[in-house]
Amino acid sequence: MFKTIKSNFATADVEVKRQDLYKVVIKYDRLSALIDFLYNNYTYKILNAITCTDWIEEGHFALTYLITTEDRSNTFMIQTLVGREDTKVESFSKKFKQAQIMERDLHEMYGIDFIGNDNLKELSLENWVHTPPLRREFDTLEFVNEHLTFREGREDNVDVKAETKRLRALKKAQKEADKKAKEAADASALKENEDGK
Amino acid sequence: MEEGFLLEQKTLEGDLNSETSHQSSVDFLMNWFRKRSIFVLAYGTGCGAIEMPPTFTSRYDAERLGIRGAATPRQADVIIVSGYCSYKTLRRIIRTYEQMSNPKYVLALGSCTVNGGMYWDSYNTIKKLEDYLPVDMYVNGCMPRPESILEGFIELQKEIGAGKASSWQKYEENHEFYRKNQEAVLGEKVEPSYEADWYLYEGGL
Amino acid sequence: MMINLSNYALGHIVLALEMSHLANFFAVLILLSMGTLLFLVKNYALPKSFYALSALLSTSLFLIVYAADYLLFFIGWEVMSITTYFLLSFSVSQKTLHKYIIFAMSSALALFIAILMIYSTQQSFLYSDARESFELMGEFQGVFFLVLILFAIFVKLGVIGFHYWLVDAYEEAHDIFTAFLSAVLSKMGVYALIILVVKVTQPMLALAIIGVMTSIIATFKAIQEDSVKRVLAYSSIAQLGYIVTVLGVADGMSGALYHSLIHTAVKLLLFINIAGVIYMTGRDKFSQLGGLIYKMPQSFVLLLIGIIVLAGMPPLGGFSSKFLIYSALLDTKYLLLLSGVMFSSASAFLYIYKLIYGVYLGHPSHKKLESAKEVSLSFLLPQYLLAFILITLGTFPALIVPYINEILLESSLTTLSFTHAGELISAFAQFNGLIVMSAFGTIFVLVVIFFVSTRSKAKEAKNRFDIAYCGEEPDESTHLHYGYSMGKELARVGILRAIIKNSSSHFYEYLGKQTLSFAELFRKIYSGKLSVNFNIAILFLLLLLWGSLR
Amino acid sequence: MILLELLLMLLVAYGVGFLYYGLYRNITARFQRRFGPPLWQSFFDSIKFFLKEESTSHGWMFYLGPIIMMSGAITTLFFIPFFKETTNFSGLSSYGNLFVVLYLLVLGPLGNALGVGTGGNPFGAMGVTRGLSRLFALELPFYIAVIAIMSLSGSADISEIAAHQSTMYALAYPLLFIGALFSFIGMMGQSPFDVVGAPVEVYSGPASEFSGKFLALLMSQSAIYTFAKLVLMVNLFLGGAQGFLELLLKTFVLFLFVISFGSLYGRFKTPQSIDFLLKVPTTIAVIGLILATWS
Repeated sequence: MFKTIKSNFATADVEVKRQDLYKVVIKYDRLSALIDFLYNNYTYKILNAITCTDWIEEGHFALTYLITTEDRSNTFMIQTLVGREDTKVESFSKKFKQAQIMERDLHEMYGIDFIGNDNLKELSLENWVHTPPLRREFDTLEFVNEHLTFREGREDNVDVKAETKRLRALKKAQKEADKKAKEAADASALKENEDGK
Repeated sequence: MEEGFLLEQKTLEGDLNSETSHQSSVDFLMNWFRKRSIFVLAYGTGCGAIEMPPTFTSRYDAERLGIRGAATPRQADVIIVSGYCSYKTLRRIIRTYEQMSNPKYVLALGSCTVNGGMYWDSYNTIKKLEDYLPVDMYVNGCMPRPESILEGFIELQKEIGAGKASSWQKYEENHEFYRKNQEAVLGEKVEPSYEADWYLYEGGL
Repeated sequence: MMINLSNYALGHIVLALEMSHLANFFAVLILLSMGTLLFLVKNYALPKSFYALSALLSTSLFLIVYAADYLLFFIGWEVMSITTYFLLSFSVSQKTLHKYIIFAMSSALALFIAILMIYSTQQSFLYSDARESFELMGEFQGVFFLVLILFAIFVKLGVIGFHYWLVDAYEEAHDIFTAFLSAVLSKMGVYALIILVVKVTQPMLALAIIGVMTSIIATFKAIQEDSVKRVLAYSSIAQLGYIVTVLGVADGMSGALYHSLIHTAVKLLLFINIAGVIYMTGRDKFSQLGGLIYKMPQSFVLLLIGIIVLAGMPPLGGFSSKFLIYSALLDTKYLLLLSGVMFSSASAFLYIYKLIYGVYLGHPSHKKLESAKEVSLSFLLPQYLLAFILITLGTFPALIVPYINEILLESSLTTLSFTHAGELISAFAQFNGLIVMSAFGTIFVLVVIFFVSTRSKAKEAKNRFDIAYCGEEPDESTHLHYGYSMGKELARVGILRAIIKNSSSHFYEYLGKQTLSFAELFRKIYSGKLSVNFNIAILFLLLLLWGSLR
Repeated sequence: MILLELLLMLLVAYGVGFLYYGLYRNITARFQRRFGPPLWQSFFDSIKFFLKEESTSHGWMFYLGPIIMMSGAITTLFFIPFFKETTNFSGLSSYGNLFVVLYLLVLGPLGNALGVGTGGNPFGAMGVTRGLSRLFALELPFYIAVIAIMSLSGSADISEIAAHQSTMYALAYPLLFIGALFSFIGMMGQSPFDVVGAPVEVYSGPASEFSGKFLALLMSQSAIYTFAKLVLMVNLFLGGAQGFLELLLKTFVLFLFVISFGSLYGRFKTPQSIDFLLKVPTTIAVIGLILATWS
């Protein structure tokens, strides 16, 4: 199988991630062919998920399709890179019914247009007119400050990560101090015992 | 029945009845009935809903204070906004609140309703519930335990008994303010578009 | 009191017309139906032949009712069947017409054989000799006679198993004619049952059992239907089942007559009402109607009265007749049959609620219904008249007891006792309709006054979508009308599935197929080849020759 | 005089009905190891709903629903005599009979069903449909038992049936009583036949659109209906009563049984309950009927 994939989909390189998980990175124009190939020639009939990762620095989205065999013994992870602006991707909702709602979700969260999906209505956000919220150029804090009012009294908010770090360090120091004190106490107790004898 | 439990019940009920106020006897009686019987809408809006089942079932038994669940907004007196409140939920909460019949009260549960809580920088969660709905009683915590919820209820009951809990009047009087805020986060139009005079309408037999 | 209208001797055959109280009772039912249905006629553009045929039909009905001998009765019966066929043919599909004519003709054939059988014993067609003739028949002949007669009548009544033609015909017939079919033609079946069976033989338990089965099965069939007229058709069958039941027991005549009157009135009311709805909206399915209450409030109230009567609820007339039926069954100790009747009557609530919910309550299932208007006075007037009759019979249930008593006396049956019009006294118990009505009415008014004067205000919902719907906001596209699926889940109950799913149509289709294949066998003989035909002709000639030589 | 008596009957039914409801909630609470609400909690609830400032209506038929139901409840009550062998507190029962009462018991709910239908809430209509689907199966064993009783007593008059029992029918004909008892549990809206108003499934069913005073009226009529049904059952099967004490005792025993049964069992789905009722209680009742009237 790997050979066929390598020869037929020249750009692809199959990586065995786990015994039941293969990964292949492929150019977008061969994606549909590969999925068809796996669907028709093997028992990869279940679409588990379509996920999207926003690589803003590299300027593209990584779409990952997880398709599984009928007996659920093996999963193929097919990754493909698509552009970030005005993304148009072919829909798989005709082949896999469950793709419909996954694509709808991605459309809502990333603004990816799936051609051939008949219902791309927003799923959990209603009347959303701003940047799709999971794109990384969307700054939630800025949005919140702009659109929502805070109750007074949250201004003393500290940076949570730094605060956690500080607290952890404090805790660690305390723990070590405790340990030392305990060791010292143990040693003195031992000494006393020996003295007692 | 244990000693301690009866004692607790006695304390709670005593607490409930301790309020003496300066109302006319008719008002006092009416408020007394309202305070003794509270139907709570069983509508879990957020993660805090998980604290409601223990409150209403055998362990904490809210029914001994006259508090029980109602399935539909038509029958409910109190809506509990339990925890964080996303826009999508908010729309349903408003709809439900407007379908409840007066007098009606709002009990807000958890930090998220107070100031956004751990969702303080989330793009689709409101931060201050009182901008959108009039709140009678906040119960703080993340999440508040059933004891706190019961205590919140008893405080609410006290206010009802004293005739002080009147958030629904506030909602009617400041309807434009609330509707403006609601529309700011929910988009153009809040369906169904009740006009303010909807509340002044007196029809029927 | 019997008035001999005419006696005409034809050789030794005597033909007679006679005016008895029983005949008058049924004549009144015919007149009531014709009188009320005439109001409707001007709303429809009916062909002229419709009127002519209707006139012929009513003539035949009066002939049936006033005939005092089997021959005239049979002539009337036949004319009725044929004119019904032509009247149906205006709007009914070819298949249904075929069903009808096959059933009507076989029923006529059976009736004719039975009549000849009764004639052959005493050479008389007169009703007055019938009882004696029947007793003179042998046991086997007697049973055969009864089977034939009952077959003929059951087809007309649409007793379950013989209702194959009825439901389709009711559904497809013209709205006016459906009302007439249900109100009058089925009553002719009841009249025939009284004249030809009940007056001739002893009370038959088998008849009662058939009646109960009919009412139960028809009720469950009605629950499943989506078409309003089909539900009413099955309901007719079920109501006639009660009449058949009570005619099968001794002393059941009073209940049967009372119920005939109530059923005629209520079915007229319901069919006229539904005709009005169909006239206004052009729709006749529950799944396509709904939400008409505030568009057609008067029709709604009239249908409400109709269904309360149909359900047999106490303050209105339906209870009076049900009460007589129950008392008769209780008195004769047919307790299981009584349970069956009451069971069927309780099951009827479901389709009765569907009838009013599916049409008037809930939400309109189509935008077109929003523009419906109240029907014209020509629809409303007859309904008001019928509703008035039904309410009066509920308040004064014993109002017609003197007349029924005359009929019972005439048939030398035990009469009902009568004190005053408000109190209906049966053999078993009595109830005072006046008190029930006035108690309920007074309490109702008091509750209304109390309710209106309570402190709490009531505000009208802004629009019909302002309903508690789990926080969601339904709109035009949300399917909110529940009329269609009402009662569907009964098919999931093991015992009831057998009733609901099985259908007599399978049997008749099987019968039809067998007949066709049998005919095919004969057709094969005439294969169309000249040589074969020639051989057959030769064979036939030889046979003739052989026959004539012997 | 009769008016005063009727008023007294109504007051007794109203008070005792609500008392029993309070007891019901308390006893169920104890079954569930809870403390339970005050005894008069249901009464408080209904008064509170009357005192609500407003309620939502959907037109005049929506008004009539609860009103018809209340009228039905009161009328039913008046046609059931409280005591046997006396005309005191017999209400209007001499003008009616058992058939009238059996039908009046359904008249109120059917009227209410019309109000529910007008409300336009599909959950309400769903609840009503479930109720009506269940109704005929529910009534069948009860009808069979009642018919047998009428035949045995030779009368359809309730007070005569009550007076006719030298030993109570429940003891003399236990099978009939058991058959009728299953129906009675359903009529009282107890598990396992309480699918009509299942709050988690159909949004509290028929009552889902009623608010404020509509709901208050429904609660009040439910209290009256409860008492009326209990008295009817006592008259038919438990030999009637001669004084208030006996009446309260007998109704309470019956009520206690019903609610204990109800709080111990889960809920049947509609087809399940129809199936069960048509099979088990009906068979029991039919056998009871045959045994009772064999001779």
